[in-house]
Amino acid sequence: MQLLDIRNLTVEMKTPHGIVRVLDKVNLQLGKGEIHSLVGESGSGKSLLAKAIVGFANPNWEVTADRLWWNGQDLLAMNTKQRRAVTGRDMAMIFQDPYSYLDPNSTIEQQIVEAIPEGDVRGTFMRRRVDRKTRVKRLLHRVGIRDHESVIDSYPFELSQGVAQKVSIAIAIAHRPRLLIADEPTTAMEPSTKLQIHRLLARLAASQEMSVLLISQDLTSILPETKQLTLLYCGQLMETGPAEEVINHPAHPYTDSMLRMSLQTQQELPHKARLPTLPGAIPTLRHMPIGCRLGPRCPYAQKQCVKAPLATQKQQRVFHCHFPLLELES
Amino acid sequence: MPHINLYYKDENPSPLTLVWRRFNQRLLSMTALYILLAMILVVIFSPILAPYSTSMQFADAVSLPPSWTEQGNIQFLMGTDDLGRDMLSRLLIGSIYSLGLPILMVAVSSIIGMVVGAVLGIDRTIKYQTFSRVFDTLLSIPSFLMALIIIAILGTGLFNVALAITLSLIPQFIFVTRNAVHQEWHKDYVTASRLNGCSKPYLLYRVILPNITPILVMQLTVSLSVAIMDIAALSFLGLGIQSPTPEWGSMLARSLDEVYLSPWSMVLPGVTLFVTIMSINIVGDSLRRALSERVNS
Amino acid sequence: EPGTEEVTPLSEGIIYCSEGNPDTFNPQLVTSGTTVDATAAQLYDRLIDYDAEKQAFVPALAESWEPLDNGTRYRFYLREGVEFHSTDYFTPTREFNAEDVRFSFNRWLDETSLYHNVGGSYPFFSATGLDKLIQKVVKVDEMTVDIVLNNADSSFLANLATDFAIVLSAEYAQLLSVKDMPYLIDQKPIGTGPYRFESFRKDVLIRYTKHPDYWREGPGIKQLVYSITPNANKRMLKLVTGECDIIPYPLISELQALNRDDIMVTNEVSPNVSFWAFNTKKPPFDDPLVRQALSHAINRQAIIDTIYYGNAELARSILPPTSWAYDNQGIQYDYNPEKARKLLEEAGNSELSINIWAMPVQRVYNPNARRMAELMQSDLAQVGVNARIVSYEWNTFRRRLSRGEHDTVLIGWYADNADPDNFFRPLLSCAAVATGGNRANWCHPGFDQLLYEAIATTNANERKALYQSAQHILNQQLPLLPIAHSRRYQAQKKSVRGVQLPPYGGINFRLATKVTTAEESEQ
Amino acid sequence: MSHLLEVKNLGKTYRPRKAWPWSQKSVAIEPISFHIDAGETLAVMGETGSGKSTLAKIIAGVDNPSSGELWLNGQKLHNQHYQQRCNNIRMIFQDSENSLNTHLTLRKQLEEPLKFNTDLTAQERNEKVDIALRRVGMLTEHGEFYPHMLSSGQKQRVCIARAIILEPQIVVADEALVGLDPSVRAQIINLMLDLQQDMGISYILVTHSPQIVKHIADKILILYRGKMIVFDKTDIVLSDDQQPYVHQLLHDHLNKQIKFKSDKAKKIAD
Amino acid sequence: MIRYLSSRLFVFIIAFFLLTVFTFSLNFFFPGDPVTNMTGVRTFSDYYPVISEIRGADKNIAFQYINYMQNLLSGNWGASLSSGDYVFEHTYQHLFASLELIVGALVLAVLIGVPSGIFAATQFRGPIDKGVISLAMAGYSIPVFWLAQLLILFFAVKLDWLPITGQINPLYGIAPQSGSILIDIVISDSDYKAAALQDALNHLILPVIILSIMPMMLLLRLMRNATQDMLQKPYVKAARARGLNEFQVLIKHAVPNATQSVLQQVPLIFSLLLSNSIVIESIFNWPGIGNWLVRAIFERDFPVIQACVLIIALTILLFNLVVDLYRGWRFPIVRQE
Ligand SMILES: Nc1ncnc2c1ncn2[C@@H]1O[C@H](COP(=O)(O)OP(=O)(O)OP(=O)(O)O)[C@@H](O)[C@H]1O
Ligand SMILES: Nc1ncnc2c1ncn2[C@@H]1O[C@H](COP(=O)(O)OP(=O)(O)OP(=O)(O)O)[C@@H](O)[C@H]1O
Ligand SMILES: [Mg+2]
Ligand SMILES: [Mg+2]
Repeated sequence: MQLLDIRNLTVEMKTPHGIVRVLDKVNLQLGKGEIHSLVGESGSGKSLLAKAIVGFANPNWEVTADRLWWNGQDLLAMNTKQRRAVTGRDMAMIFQDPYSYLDPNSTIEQQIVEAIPEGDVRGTFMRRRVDRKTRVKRLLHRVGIRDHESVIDSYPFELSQGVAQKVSIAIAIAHRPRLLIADEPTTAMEPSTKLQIHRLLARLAASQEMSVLLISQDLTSILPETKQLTLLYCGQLMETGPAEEVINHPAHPYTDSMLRMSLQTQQELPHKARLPTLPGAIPTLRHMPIGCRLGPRCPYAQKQCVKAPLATQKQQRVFHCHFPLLELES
Repeated sequence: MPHINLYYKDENPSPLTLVWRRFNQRLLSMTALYILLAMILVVIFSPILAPYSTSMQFADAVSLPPSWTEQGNIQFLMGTDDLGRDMLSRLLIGSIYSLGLPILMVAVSSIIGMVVGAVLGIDRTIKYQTFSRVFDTLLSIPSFLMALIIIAILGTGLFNVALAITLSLIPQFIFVTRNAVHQEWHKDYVTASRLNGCSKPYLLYRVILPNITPILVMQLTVSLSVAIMDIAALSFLGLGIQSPTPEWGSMLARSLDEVYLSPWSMVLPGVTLFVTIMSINIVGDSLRRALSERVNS
Repeated sequence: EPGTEEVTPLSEGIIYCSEGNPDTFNPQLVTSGTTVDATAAQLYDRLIDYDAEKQAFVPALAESWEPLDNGTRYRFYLREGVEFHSTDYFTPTREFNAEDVRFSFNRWLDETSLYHNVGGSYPFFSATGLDKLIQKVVKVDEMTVDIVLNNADSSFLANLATDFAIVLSAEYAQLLSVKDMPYLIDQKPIGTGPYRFESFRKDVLIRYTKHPDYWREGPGIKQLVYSITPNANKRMLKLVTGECDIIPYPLISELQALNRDDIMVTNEVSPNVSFWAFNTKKPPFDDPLVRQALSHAINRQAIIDTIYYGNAELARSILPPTSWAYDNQGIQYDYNPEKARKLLEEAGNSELSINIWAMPVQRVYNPNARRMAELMQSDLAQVGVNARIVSYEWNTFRRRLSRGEHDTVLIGWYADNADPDNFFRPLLSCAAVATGGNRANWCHPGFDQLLYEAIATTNANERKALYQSAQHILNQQLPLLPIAHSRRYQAQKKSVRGVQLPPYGGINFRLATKVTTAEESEQ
Repeated sequence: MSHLLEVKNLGKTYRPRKAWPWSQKSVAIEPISFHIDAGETLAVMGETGSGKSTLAKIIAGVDNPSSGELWLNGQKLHNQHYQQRCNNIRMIFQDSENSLNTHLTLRKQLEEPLKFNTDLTAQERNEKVDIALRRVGMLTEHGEFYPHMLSSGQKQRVCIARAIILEPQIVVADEALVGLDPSVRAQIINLMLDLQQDMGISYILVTHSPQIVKHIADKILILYRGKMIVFDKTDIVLSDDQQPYVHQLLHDHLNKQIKFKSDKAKKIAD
Repeated sequence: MIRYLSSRLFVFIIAFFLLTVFTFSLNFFFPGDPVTNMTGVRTFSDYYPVISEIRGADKNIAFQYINYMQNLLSGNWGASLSSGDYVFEHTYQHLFASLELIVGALVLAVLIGVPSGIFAATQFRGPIDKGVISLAMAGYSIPVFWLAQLLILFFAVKLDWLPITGQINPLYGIAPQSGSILIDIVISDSDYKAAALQDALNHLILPVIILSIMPMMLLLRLMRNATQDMLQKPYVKAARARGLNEFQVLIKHAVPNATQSVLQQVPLIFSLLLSNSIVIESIFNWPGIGNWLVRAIFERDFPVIQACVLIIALTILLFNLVVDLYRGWRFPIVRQE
């Protein structure tokens, strides 16, 4: 059974210009201990999807779904309190800018301690303090911070970005969540720091049996260990499936062009050659095209594209396109 | 060629317009703004609006309550004071001293302060934070105290008070302008304009000024309410504008001797002062709010 | 339960909310009513007192006295067993005797005496000419003193009974000069009066405690506090809230509006006058025409109505109608703007700009000088005179006034004794120009001459005639415009008893007592 | 033959921001020398704080060097002499959001360099602005827009338009490609390459991305704590495997991550 | 922290130096003779030539300034022109009297303003929030002197609950020693300490409340805005997502961070308090520094004016220093700047 099972999740948002459908019938399945990459350009609704999963409520949003199950429980059927209990226990989230997610005026120790569930700590008052401290150190070790002594009493602003991100991961995994959502955790980082964080996430997923939903903008910054890959464009699901297959045999024109655009995959491109790109810009919320939202920019677009394509499933892969690049074996 | 969407063709408001729209959305701030504008109109037209001269004494109508009470007389809408002078006329003319004068003082001090502040802001010789901190610290000495010192030097009287308060307001403007300019100066867009070869006046006036206008306008409202409060407080203490000039603070001070006989002579100037200051504060606060909302969105 | 009320400092003391700080604690040095009120009757005694009821001089420190040598020598037999104050800064070793009298008089009389230059001038004595009148003070024996005059003077005893002619302690002065701190004599006073000095905080309070060994019937309270409250409105509110037991110069109309039954407003006829003095040293006020013109411009009746709320009488002379020398043929400058304008044109001053100095404090004779000035300002505006109102803190005000910085001033005079001379010489004699009492800076030899003739005579009718001619000169010269004679008002809690308001002296707390509410309800 | 730009012994020291007048200066760049020729792209690389931005700023004239000289076409460049510099060296900032004045329309901002560096009439200036806008793939109507109405890609285009409007010889871009969406980034890279081809512009490109460097740079300059440790042709640097630092900076990234098969669906290419 | 501390002390010392330069130059700006203005010795006094010699009136300005500083630091602040008392000896009593009011008002303002601000922030844009904020706006805009009169009329005169002026009923005979009436009562040997204390507290209520209203309202608004800001911060949201309840989030994260930003404004509040206290002390005849200053201005008592200015400014500077140091100690990020 899938740990997280989302079917046709739709998020509509009230804006001054009317109701906008920001997420349009998105599906997502996530298994235990697997790394799932969610890729899409800015504004495609990746963060929104993550928020919908952890239930960051906003009165302006309306979340509907055929199914929003966590571990077999229907999240949408719960009230706020129950939902918080579930997400607080089972899920954790880390973000792009670690600094803004760390309280600037508490020490790292305080913040990690706060995240350690009370139930974990045992013993008398003094013992509990000692116990907490050792737990904090263990957590820091686990996220790869070796000289915990200097970090433990620091304030966030005293840390480098990489360490800060590691600390925020430590906070996130303090209560041993079963799902870690990482929302673009490495975008603003230097390549070397980026690598470290990626390795850390991969290791955690493997050793802790923790599922990771890794959100990124760019196909190039997904983890090599990624099992599943989902592409979003403007709130619509483009393609989803096992990472290796999707990358090597993209079915959707969008996936294809994303791959071509990234220099990573264009090893054979001549020096200073023009990159293949999608024309035009990402539409804004107010001006979403009807039907397939990629339509106006898609090189294969035809009349049919004004209707939203239905999902096509092929083995483990699903894609939404009228004119897929993959020959379908019926 | 990339395809361009001219989505926004229908409207392209400038950022200041956006702030104004946000401001405009709130009933309270608009009410305050209208009150303030009305007050300013009163200041300008008070000599025309005032039914009587402020020193005209009606011996047969001494301490007459406002017209809406039983003993009132419609001839004196807001009653008369203990010397038989028309309250309404005094309040109206008083606005020249209590609102008009502060506006003038703020105008003068803001011009001086902004010019000096702008020059200091782009001056690269004062680089050390220590010094800016020292000035920062010294500026926490209240303007009211500064005004008092200046009055101690110059003596009381209308002109001296105006001068004192004007002088005491200048440092704040210098400080705020300097900081704002200084902050903007290091932003990329200013650097870009600098690289474009823009002259310093152009940089200040066309590039930086629009970006710090809201801050300056806010400082203007703050200073205005401070100036009004200070001038009234000084008059109240007897160190400012002296009666019989119908400044609201001095009217208030002199009304104390007849609180029981003619309570309105204390209530009316107080309420007027209160409403004026409050509307200025609300305008300033709403502006701040509109601004921060714009920044957030 | 009546009669069981707890005894606290509150029930054993009286708070008098005075209107200002005393300049000094020695009334010899001043003419200011505030200082006199705060000191003279409380700290000191005089040789003789004036009893207004009996209209006679009564014994005080002098048990009896007699004129000798045709009234050029007075012999005083002093009272035995009078104790000076014993305080934490001075403990007397002897009782009051002739030495103290001699010292006290020589202080202002004898320019060679050690203390003469301590503390400045003696305006009352120089203005009344007492320093010229007295030749010397002779100690006859321990308990007898002779005062030798240069000539007989009808006002001598009256002046002696004023609040200024107090008796200081010679022993204390001796002690201080040994310590080389003579100035303390006026700051930490020692006297024989019903109260002794305890402490003074400028702008806050003066604290007196009862003199336990007072020679005659003393107060029924332990403490007397002058709480300094310059603001009339606040004084009134404090009376209402019980923070003051008694206040001078109340806002009568306001109090009446409050209508409280624990508060009592008393009023008494009082020999005073408020006037508008022109600085005749400054042009254009050296021109009598201008002075007359300005006088015609003022609607004095309106002033009486709005400033005094009708509780005063329009002044026709600087003498109040109660004075025996009063003559109702006094100054008749009615309100007449037309005439004022004409006179001004005549004087060539149709566009005049003047300042009016208005006292910042309330006095008996003028409850609100600033407001009066405002009224006059609009009157003056009608005749084309532009007037500016000037005011300073009271002490500064008087200091600058003495320097003659003013154009015109609204001030007044409160008589120190029943003699009509007390209105003329301190205010308008040439001698008073020097001492600063002559606010008009007006010196008219003919007028002065008349005044001196008047004191030299003892015949009341002759004197009256002389004063009438003097008044006549005033009418023409008009160095000042008398405005009003006010009644003297005082408001107090009903629980306070025995506070005397002598017509010619400030306030006297000698017999003051406070009854508790319980006692009050019994009565 | 003189190079287009020659940097000679350029060094920069800073007074730390919050400092006493007497405290020690810190060295941001130790004296370095290098040169570029016309039409070349120089990539400047290095870890955080190694002085890349400082170098870019000095070349663009934002800051003055503490020591050393800049020679352009055999002419010495003077500090604070903006005219001389603007016509030849222009800069694109990393943060397109903040490098545009929010209170001016795009047209006014694009006009600025023309106003202060040329004698064109208003009419001519307008035309030039239109041309520049079109050149970066925008419409002339965009001139009346305020920056907040544009997407981040469009803003970056405007910045480029502003940089090229004076037809400079060198454009300095400080991390100008960071934070852009992949599709937008590809578009901008294409645009820059087009402009280089059309106008013969040289780029000095500060970037972290080895892929981009590999793709578009002719020369690479690597800074390490203010010291220049490598300055050479791209292919030489890439083939050199000796320096561990270079390795860490370039090779690791170029070689890691998912190994993709390169025979993807070729429909688009066809 | 050492670095931060020393930099703040350095700033303070420079500010103090500039302040003394300012007060020194006041001597020359004030009308009259500079030496008289410094010492209170009048030009016609016998002592004047001596003092003017000592003060170096004919020497250059630097000498005079150094001399002035020596006198200033040794507590020789001259004598009052109106009473002749030595100014320095009276300064601390006035100062403490003022501080009693100001500290009282500050405490009251913090005790009420901060919690209500936080509360309003949790009710963001709700009716309670709007009500509180409008009230705060109104309270902030009321001219203090008017408010004082209204409250006096209502509470003291109409209801007869509270006395109007002064520190205590003078009949209690408490001798001023420290200047702060409460302390004076405690250290006095009065037989009626309890009653006196109660009376003194009664006297304190009205001025303290009036003085506190403006800063309270300002603090309320600042706190509400800051807390509101903090509640929008990502880390607060993250804390919520971690399962902390609203109260914990508020106490552990929102409030401390809001405090940090509000503390930045506290010197402003303090200077507002001081300038209002000048008015309030005059109205309530409170024998504090502000009242002293106003009277000295009326009396043109320049040595006293100078002392008051110096003391008020110095109090503000010291307060700033303390707040700064506290901020630096409690919130290390401040040290970073
Ligand atoms: N609170 C909000 N109010 C209105 N619109 C919102 C809000 N949050 C997100 N949106 C809009 O919803 C869309 C999806 O936002 P989301 O943050 O999920 O994008 P994203 O894929 O995470 O993009 P990025 O890569 O920039 O983080 C965007 O167009 C955004 O403008
Ligand atoms: N204005 C300045 N004042 C003082 N020091 C500065 C200033 N600007 C930069 N520095 C210092 O100079 C050094 C080089 O900074 P620079 O910004 O050039 O690095 P960078 O390589 O661009 O780093 P990044 O990759 O983070 O942008 C750094 O140590 C920095 O602290
Ligand atoms: Mg996002
Ligand atoms: Mg950089």
